Amino acid sequence: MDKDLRLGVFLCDCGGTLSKATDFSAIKAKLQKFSDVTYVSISHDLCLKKAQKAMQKDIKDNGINRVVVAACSPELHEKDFMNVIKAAGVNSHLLSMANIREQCFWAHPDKDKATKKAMAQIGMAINRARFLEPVEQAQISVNRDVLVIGGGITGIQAAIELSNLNLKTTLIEKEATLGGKLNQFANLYPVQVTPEELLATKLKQVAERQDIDVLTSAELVDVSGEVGNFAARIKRGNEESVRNCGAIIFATGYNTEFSSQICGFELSNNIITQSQLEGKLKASSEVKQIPESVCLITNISNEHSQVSLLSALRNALGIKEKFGGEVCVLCQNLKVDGAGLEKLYRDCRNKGVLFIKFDNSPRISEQDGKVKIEVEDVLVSGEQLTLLCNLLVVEETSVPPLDSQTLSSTLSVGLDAQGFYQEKNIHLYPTASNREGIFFAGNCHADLDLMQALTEASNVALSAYQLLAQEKMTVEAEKVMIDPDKCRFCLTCIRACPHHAIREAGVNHEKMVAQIVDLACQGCGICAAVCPAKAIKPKDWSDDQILAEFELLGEYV
Amino acid sequence: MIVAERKPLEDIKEMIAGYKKILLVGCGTCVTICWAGGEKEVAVLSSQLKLASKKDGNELVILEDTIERQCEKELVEVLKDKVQQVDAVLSLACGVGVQTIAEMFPDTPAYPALNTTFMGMPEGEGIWVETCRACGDCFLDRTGGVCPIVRCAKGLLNGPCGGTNNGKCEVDPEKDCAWTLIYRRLEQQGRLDAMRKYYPPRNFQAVIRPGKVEALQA
Amino acid sequence: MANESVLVIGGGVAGIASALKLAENDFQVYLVEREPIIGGQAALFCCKATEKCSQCSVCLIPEKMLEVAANPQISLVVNSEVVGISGGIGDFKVDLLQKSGFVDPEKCIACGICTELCPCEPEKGIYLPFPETVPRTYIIDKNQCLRFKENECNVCQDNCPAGAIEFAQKAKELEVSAVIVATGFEVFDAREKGLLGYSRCSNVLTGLDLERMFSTRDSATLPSNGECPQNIAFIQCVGSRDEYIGNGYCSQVCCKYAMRFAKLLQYQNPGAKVTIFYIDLQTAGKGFGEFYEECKETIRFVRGVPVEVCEISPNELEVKYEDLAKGGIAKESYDLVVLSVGITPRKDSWDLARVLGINLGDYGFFDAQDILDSNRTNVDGIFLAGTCQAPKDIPESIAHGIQAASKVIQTLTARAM
Amino acid sequence: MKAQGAFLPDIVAFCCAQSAYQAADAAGSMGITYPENIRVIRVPCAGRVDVLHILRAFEKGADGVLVLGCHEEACRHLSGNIRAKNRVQRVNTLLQEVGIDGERVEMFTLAPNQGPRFARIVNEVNERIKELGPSPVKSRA
Repeated sequence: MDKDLRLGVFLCDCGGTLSKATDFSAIKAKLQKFSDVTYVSISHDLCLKKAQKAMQKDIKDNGINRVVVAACSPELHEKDFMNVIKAAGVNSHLLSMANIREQCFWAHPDKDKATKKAMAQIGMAINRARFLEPVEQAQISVNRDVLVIGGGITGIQAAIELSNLNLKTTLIEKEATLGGKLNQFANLYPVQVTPEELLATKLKQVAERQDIDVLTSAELVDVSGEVGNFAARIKRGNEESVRNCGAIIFATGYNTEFSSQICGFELSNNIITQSQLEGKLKASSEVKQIPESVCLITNISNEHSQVSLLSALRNALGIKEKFGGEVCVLCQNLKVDGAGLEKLYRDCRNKGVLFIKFDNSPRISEQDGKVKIEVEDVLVSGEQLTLLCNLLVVEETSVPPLDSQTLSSTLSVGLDAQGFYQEKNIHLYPTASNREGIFFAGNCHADLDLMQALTEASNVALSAYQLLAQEKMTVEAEKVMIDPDKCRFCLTCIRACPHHAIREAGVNHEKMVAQIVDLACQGCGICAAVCPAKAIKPKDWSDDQILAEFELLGEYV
Repeated sequence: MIVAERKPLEDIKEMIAGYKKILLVGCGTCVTICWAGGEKEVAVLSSQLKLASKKDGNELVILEDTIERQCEKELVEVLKDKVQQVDAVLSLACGVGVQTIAEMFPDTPAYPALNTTFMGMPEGEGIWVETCRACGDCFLDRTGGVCPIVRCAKGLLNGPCGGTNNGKCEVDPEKDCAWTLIYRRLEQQGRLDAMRKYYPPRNFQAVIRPGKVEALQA
Repeated sequence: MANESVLVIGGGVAGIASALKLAENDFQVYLVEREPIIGGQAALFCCKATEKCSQCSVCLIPEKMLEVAANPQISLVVNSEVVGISGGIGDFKVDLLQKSGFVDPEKCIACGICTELCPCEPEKGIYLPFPETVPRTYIIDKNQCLRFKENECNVCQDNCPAGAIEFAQKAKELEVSAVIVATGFEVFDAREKGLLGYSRCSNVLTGLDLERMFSTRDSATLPSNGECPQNIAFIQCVGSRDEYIGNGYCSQVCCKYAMRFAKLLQYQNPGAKVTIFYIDLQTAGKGFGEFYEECKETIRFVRGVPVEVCEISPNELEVKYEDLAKGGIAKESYDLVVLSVGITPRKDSWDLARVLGINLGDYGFFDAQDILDSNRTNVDGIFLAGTCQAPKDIPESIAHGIQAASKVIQTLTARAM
Repeated sequence: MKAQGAFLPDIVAFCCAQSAYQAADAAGSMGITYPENIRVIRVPCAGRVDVLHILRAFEKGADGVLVLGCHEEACRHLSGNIRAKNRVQRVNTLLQEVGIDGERVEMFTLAPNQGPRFARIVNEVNERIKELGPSPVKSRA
């Protein structure tokens, strides 16, 4: 605790309304009895500029070094008041607030009870204020280059958008050419542009940009460093090189796989996968015998994949257009909750594609060079249908790219149950990894259609830009502190930190201790609560502050 | 690392019954790391004892300290002043720590607040498993770095029993069969021959207790 | 480039996402909202968590609203509409009309004295519409306020300690470099599907009614008798995937919210039976497949959408549907029927389209030039964000809003070079 | 000064600033009332709440302690709410050892927009603690 505490308490009666429930001058009189409370004022509108100006003057005139504001919820104006006291020359973290509006006078209509509670709340805030500590800001230089891993459409788009934002990008692709799945797809319905056209346009843009550096046949080996200053080791053939970058975007896409085990039948000349079909559609002139009837089946191995249903719709329409003949799609549920998908489905219907829905997986067998499909059509009272077709196209499941396992362990980014990259939290941070500065875009972490993947490319580009827009990042230095003398280097905090914001560091090359990475730290305080040596102190939420708050427990109730 | 566990509060209360003022001493090494006796656990126990004494209506004064290592006399010496003020010392360290304190301050009773359980390594957050029994005759060269004395439920030295089940132990199906691990490791290293050699049962009684190590030079 | 300003029209979730991203990247943002407060439709929705978060993302909105309020780069222009625009990218001049009768958020301290003194009874003419409003300001309800009933009343204006209440209509002009349109959607009016009984049978509710019920009371009750519903039917695709009424698209939100509600109802009342009538279940999306699998354990899913709902007694509804399994028409009775209403374009989109000179596309949503660049309109410098372009759920609206901000920043950066 | 007769428990509620604290604000803004004898302590994440904080609250005379965090899988800091739940579980055991009813400490999850739920939780807990009576370690001054 600071010896020369000079507390200033600023009460706000919210336009005089709170004064109706209690006598603010009585509260003021009580507060003035505390020896370290230097100054108490009553305001009616502390949230407005004028009152804040007066507050600044009071702080300066009275040499106040800890500020207590008893007003509305800190969720509303805490940041405001932090700026106000900062402008008055007090570190912005030396502020403690008592929520006497939302959590007191507004919630408790009984005036006496509310007054007692308000007094207790102000007491708590004063107690806490005595233990406040300043947090200084620091500037950290960052490398403004971005590394994009994966040269599929998502990676390409991210690189182009980064370049639009004036960030230099290295785009690495493990194959010899860019394009990824675009090289395999026969069409991009519901998008009318062909994959070849789209790729050509994008590649032209990439080629024109000076600030996009493309490395094909290259793989990421390892990454060291932290957000703002990563060093990535990249292998090309037998050569290894290091690229420094401030952010990394994973857009490694997905692979597809047919699992005869799950589906219960094998592939043959007449039973092919969606990707095999795409090959045939792409080189339709080489197809010698045009199948008269084709069935496409989906939802047998994965009921919830949008990509697999979308391929069935795309290719059904593709077959109709290229070969004609009878085309039938079998599925459980039509997944049409995406841009243009309902329309694509209707186009299929209009072109004569038949749809059959099932609840129980159809039985598939081969008979006289044809494929026999026995299915209960749920739309016609579960009637047993037997279909014979020349060609059956079966769905494939999306599987993670081969290197995700190794990359995830070398970079310590998480994987989900299927082995795709795991976002930090799907709805809170949909494209962030569990490491600050590393992002995921596209199908390497979720089942997305082309439009969604492009949206993500755009979003991650902006995230990277926001991080690296300035050459120096401003951070709150040591807002969480680890006492190197107390740290036992037990690794508990390093393992527990949800943001990978604690690293190993040597103090004077002698003792290894844990150290907070200010750039990645989100100030949650989990580390402080798990530390068995009580070596960690979040300056805004220290044990002393928290314990001080219930020091007065019971006294005012 | 030495792994320990807190004793039940009931046992601890019984030990210190009747004392008016006690000192809780944590140890900054192994037991801090295994969450049993660091500064935090000292505070937790202290809080529990205070609550208990308030509840029972007796006045117990508690001093707290956590030192670098309790197994060194020189490092324990810093407690001198505090020990003189109290009726008893409650040590949150391994058995070695308790004994060092007892020896350094023979006038004041020292009590263990922990049960020293084993030597082991962390398996996950907050989970430690026994990996070494300090038998005094290390066998790991022959078993690919997996100790069958500890990690095999039956301590077998010459291959698995008949109860190995898909790599799991018949005694506890949650645990890996040590001999399956040994086989896999040796196979990986191309040293399966090591398994051909027979080792007679070991006579643990022959190990001289208490053990003593005298290193020839510093 | 810094200090360039951007106009965001619409303070719903997409507009907020755009505004925040632009402001965080040093742009000056004018966030124009026609209502007195921002947040849009989703701000009135409820949390659908059971023990576990069901990831409906509604809780992201209050938080983002507070961020908007705290961000000095964002100027909120509420109670206002865009009535004219001239110029082009880089220097648009936008005419705004601030509607009469409003509380100036810059001055209001949200003390509540106006509500207290307002002579209107029982419903006050000025109040805080719901907690956590941004801006934190009271609104004047024109249906109640005496001033709007040709009476002379100045009680609130005279007594406001901050002098925040104004009754004059004001015109305002802004100069901005780019515009993002994020005007959102309208919930489908279930009365258009008259046979389903909405507004006719008291225990037929829409998904939106359920949202309101849970957000104000944390539980659902039957309107007819205030009791806890025991047997509930959800009817999917009400106003979606329906060419007959002109909505030939999937609203993309209803399957998910219906299942979340179903789980929530059963969490609060484990005995409740829930049936979901559907055409196709939209279960794509990370983690949602697993959620559906959990739902299947306790919720009955029936393929086929009912055609008629009748009230056979005050607390009993009869649902008629085509029984696909057995053939023929089946009748079942329920005590609560929830219509999973979807997203429709705003009826006044046409007006804004005319003012801004942007195109309307299929079904009346604003038209993106290119399906692969769904933010760009036919007017250079005017971008789209969120459900005004096509149906989207909350996470997608946020992502689309951020994408629009990204496109604006990219476009303006390129111009600055 | 204590009111004569009726027992008003002292309840400390650690509220996550991302959810519960905002829910408490929402309850107030909606004019939903709840027992005033609750002391809300704002924490950055339920995961900040230490076993020791809860124990100390009982030492200082709390009759009950609430830890209020985000719903499972909605924690900004991923595991904060789960950790808090485990810690509450541990304190429960530690209190039982001392002979204090473990039910005096409880964890609930809620979202920032659940004002009514906040009030309901506080009401329920208040009633339960009232039934349990004053904490046995409370100094009876």
